[in-house]
Amino acid sequence: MSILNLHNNLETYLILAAVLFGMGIYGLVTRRTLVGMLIASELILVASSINFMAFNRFTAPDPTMGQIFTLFIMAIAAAEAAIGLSITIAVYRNYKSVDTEDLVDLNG
Amino acid sequence: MGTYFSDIIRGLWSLLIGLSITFKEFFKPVVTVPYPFKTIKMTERYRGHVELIENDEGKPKCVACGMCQRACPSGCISLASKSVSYEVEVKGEMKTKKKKVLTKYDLDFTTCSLCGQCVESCNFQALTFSKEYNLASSRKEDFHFDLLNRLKERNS
Amino acid sequence: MNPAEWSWLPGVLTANDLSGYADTAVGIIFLIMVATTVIGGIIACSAERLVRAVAGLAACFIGVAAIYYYLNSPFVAIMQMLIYVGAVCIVIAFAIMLATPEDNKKPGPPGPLSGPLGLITAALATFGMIGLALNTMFKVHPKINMGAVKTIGVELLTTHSMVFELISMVLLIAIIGSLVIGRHGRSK
Amino acid sequence: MTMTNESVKQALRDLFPDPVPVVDEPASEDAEEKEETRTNGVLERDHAAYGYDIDVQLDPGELLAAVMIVDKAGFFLESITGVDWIKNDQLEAVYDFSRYDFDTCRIVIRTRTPRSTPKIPTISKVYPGAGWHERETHDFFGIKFDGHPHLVPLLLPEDADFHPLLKDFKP
Amino acid sequence: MSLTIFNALVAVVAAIAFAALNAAYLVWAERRGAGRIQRRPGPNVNGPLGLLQPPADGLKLMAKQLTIPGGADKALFVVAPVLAMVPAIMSFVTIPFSDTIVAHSMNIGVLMLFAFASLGGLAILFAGWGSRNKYGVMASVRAVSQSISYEIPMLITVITIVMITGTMNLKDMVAAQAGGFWNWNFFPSFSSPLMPISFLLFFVCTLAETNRAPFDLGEAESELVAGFHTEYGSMGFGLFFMGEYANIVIGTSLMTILFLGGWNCPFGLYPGVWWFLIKVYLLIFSFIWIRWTFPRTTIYGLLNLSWKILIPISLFNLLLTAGLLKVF
Amino acid sequence: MSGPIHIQPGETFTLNVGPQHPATHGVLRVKMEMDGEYIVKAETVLGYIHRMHELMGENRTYPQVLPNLSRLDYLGALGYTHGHVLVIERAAGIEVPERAEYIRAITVELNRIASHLFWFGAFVMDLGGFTPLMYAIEDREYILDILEAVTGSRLTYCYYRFGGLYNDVDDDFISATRAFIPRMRKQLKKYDALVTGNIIFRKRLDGIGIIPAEMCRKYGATGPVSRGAGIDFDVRKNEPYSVYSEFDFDTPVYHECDSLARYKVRMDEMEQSLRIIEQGLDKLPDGPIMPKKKPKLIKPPKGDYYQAVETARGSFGIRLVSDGSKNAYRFKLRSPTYSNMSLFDEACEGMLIMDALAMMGSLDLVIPEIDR
Repeated sequence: MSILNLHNNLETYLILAAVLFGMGIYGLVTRRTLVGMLIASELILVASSINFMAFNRFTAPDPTMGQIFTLFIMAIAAAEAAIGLSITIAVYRNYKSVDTEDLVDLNG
Repeated sequence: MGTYFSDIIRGLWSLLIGLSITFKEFFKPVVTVPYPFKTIKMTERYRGHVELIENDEGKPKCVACGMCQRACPSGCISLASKSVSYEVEVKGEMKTKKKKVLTKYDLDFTTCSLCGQCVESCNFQALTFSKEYNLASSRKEDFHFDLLNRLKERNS
Repeated sequence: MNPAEWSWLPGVLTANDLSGYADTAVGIIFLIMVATTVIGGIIACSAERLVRAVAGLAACFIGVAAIYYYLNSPFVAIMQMLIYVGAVCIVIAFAIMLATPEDNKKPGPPGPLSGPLGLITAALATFGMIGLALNTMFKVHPKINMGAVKTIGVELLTTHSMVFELISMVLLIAIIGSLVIGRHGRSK
Repeated sequence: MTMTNESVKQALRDLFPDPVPVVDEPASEDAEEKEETRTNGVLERDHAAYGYDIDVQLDPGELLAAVMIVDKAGFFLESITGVDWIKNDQLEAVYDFSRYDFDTCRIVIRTRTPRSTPKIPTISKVYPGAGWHERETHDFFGIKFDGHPHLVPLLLPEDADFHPLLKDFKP
Repeated sequence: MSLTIFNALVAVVAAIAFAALNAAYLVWAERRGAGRIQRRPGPNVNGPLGLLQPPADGLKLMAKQLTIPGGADKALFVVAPVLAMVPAIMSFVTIPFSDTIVAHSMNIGVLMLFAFASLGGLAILFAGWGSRNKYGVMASVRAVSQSISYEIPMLITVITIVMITGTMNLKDMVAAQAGGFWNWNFFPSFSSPLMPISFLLFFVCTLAETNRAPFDLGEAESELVAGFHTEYGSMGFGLFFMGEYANIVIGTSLMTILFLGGWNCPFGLYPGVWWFLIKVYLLIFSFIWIRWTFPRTTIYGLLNLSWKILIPISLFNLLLTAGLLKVF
Repeated sequence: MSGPIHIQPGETFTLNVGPQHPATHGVLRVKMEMDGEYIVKAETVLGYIHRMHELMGENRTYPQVLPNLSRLDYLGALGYTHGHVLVIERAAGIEVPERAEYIRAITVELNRIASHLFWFGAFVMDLGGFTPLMYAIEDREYILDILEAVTGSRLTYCYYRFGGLYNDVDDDFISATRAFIPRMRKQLKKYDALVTGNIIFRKRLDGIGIIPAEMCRKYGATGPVSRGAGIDFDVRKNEPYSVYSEFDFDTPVYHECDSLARYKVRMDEMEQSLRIIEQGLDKLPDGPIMPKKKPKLIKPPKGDYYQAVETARGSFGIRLVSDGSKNAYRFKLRSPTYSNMSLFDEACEGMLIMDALAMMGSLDLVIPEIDR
């Protein structure tokens, strides 16, 4: 298979999604700030969207399920970003830090 | 609610008035003078830097009394003179008299504030203002005027 | 412009020749976009400065939008740009500006999962998924979905209307909630 | 002179316990090496000749009391400046006050302090606008205004250690 | 699919040329126009009517050294101007200048324009933050909050138009307004009686989105020096500048397509690209005219305008049009 | 929108406005402690073009100081030179011929209009509108042309002499000034429509930048700043000098204390200045422009003299302490903008930076005059 024809191949997209997912996981475990973790979780969401889109394109072309799912994920991601960031700002106001280590008194 | 809409409409109307004014100005002729290509003549009383005035013989009227030098607030005038003896006929007999002759009249235009105190203080009407205004240079030395030289150049 | 009209181009290029070149170009652009995505992702998850991470995230999202385009759904691609790049990235960047102290203090001791352990976790997840992807036999359908906007709209408002409404509720609640949380502690 | 001005004048007069006749005339021609000294007190001046109406000279200690009287009467602070009386070895601080309304009255309050240790209480608590004027006077004369919150050079460079309006200042 | 992408590539080259030329000569037009409004000639020394001024300025900008301030985030600092310029040029790809002159007619062309426009905000944000200048940061936060809040009424207005014309394809939108000027979306019809107001609203939003006076808070020179491009010189500044003017052309083109019948003649005769360009340049003239007439608004006045006036009116218009479309 | 705000420590940053900043019209620097766009604390730093005019006044003879005064305020120079000649005439007891006084009043008022016009343009430019500046400059050029034909210079005039004037005005001056008055009235109407009525302009100034009357008093603010705060104070009326008692004119006063009030005061003042010029031209007597007997060397008797004049920016005062020699013993310049500017630090607390800079514009700053 030609390298230039990769875009017609399902596995390409799945691998790409897996790589993005891995980056998301890596970011999520290593980041120590709320914003950094949020960025990482956006990566995970994008990875899952790619999977949806790829399967929609290659294995289930007729229904638009995959695309609609992706759209829903986008909406959720936007809502998550808005809420997450307002929480970040509120936390920053109260603790003067967005480092998760400094937020220990949030422990139940 | 009523003020809400009337405010919007009144605001828009004020903006339209402004637009109409600038639109009218758009078609009026320009008022500027394209400076390096066209220059304006200075008025009669324009005060540029000072110049010496010549007498009938083409010599400066200045008698080197130094009043201008003393009157100048910024000390930008420096002049030098030498004594010259000459003979005049007084009541039929020749007498030798001494007279100061101007040998140097330097104007340091970099510090001149164009106040005109020198011209005013001159009791012999030997100084006047030039009408030059587009003096520009990137070197300081260009503004150290030798007024005697300038007078000579004017006469020649 | 119709590709057939392009024959006036210099040389003897015909539409068919062009088509060959075009395929190459398309493949190259795809690779560039994948590279953008991956590099953007790497920056996003590992950059020291958070602003750079957002820049990386934006690059990653632009690449993903292009990939959606290659997956025959320009609508989702555009939405990706509009929502992720135009809204989410900007909001995150805003948050960084508002909630990052000027003098970034040194981070404390790294957590238990950072460093090599985090890398291993991420690698396990990645390779597991890649393995799954390569070892599963997917039934690739020959038909290609053209991703018509109309069908998406119809589906959204018929089959998935309930979810659609729920999502809009979620968005509304998110807006109100973030307003409430964000305004708290501010007297103006 | 209207009522307010009269009352201000009276209040200012009351600052001085035993009213002695104020001598303003030059003592004599032979007092060349020393400027004429004026005793403390309130003096009325001809506005047309001098440009101000009431001329008060007092000790630095009474300054705040006088300024408060002036403040209560609704005067605004026009300027603060200094004069270097080098022959008397004294520095004088001059405060100009004026009124906004149409009954013109300008009050000049002067106070003198020794040249070697120039110290005058600040009036920036009463007139916050005096802050800048006092800083400027400190720049030019080196008068220390006691209690000024921020007595750093205003017009001179921040590291200036000279006072250009002192008569013995050599540039 | 392959050919469409190749087409797009060629179109991008044409778009860059068009955008650069427009940017250069719009600056000239701006300066000449400002000069006339202010009773002075404007640039008139270089070439006839000063027409060689833009190339001279361009040469000057290119010849200058690009300085990166110390402490700046170099990567962001360099990327930002490119990010400002590229989406502006990409947007040209989907704009139909006439029936035939369109690089890539997408059936979701309007959305694509907005997607690219939203990238501009990111560029401003990175420029302000990356140059590590307090004025820059303040300006970029202003500019982005402004562009976010003005995208909302703009999109709502576009949705109104999409409902009326029933398509998101820019070409089809123009086709729906074929015929005389009475068919244009600008003029009220039974189903959309508030269209002139919508146009005004869209006009204001375009002014704000392109950061033009009186909404040029991102580069409010009297308080924020030069705003987000304070630290940029040389071609960094040049790219921002070109991006700004390219955005103006796109904004006015969109206005022409959505409201003023695109390439249609007002009287239904000889439709063609010239009508499109005439309308676009008339709108650009009005931009210039407005810029040199009004003082700048404040940031809260600007946001109030969007949230208290433009969004309610546009929402009302949307609902009204939706209802009337159902009736008629 | 301005008002007390709740600020948490550590959230502020320092912003240096100036010394080279477009809004400060020169080299003024304001160190601002900012919370976002709100100003928490401001500190003005002066002295970037301090030239020690007061020392120059002490070590030069009285006529030699003449050109210095016009360097204080390059926009309204005649008002300052007027104050200077008045204080020395008062000290030395020089009589001034009436014609000279009338010409002084006319030229000072012309200069005041020129200064206000430039302020008007620069102020609108501070708010982001560039075009009114150009219109204002066009009108100002008329005035400068008129004044140049009489005084010989365009900005830094050295026209007044102790006891009179440098030279007499001619018919050209009178006819040009007469022609200027109706033209200026027409232009003022245009500015009113273009700027004053503009909704954006009003929204930016109405209720913004409040400087209450009490603050004016405590800081000694004068001129349009205090008149915009409802204080009816004008030196020309308060302690009439020169021939101002002969003229019939009003002092515009507005009680809103905001930037718009200060703007309106200045715009109305231009109209009043036109009235003064009109009356001055009508009443202009014939006669000499210099007194018949004038001491050759000016040596005011010992004493402490004060003279205040109303310049375009407020009350300008000169304190002259004379020791009887040909130099002044102490030459204090009380510049109006210095006092007006000193209240800025307090007034701008809690304001948005945009509004604060608009307020700064409405104070009509000329930095050389503050720094002296």
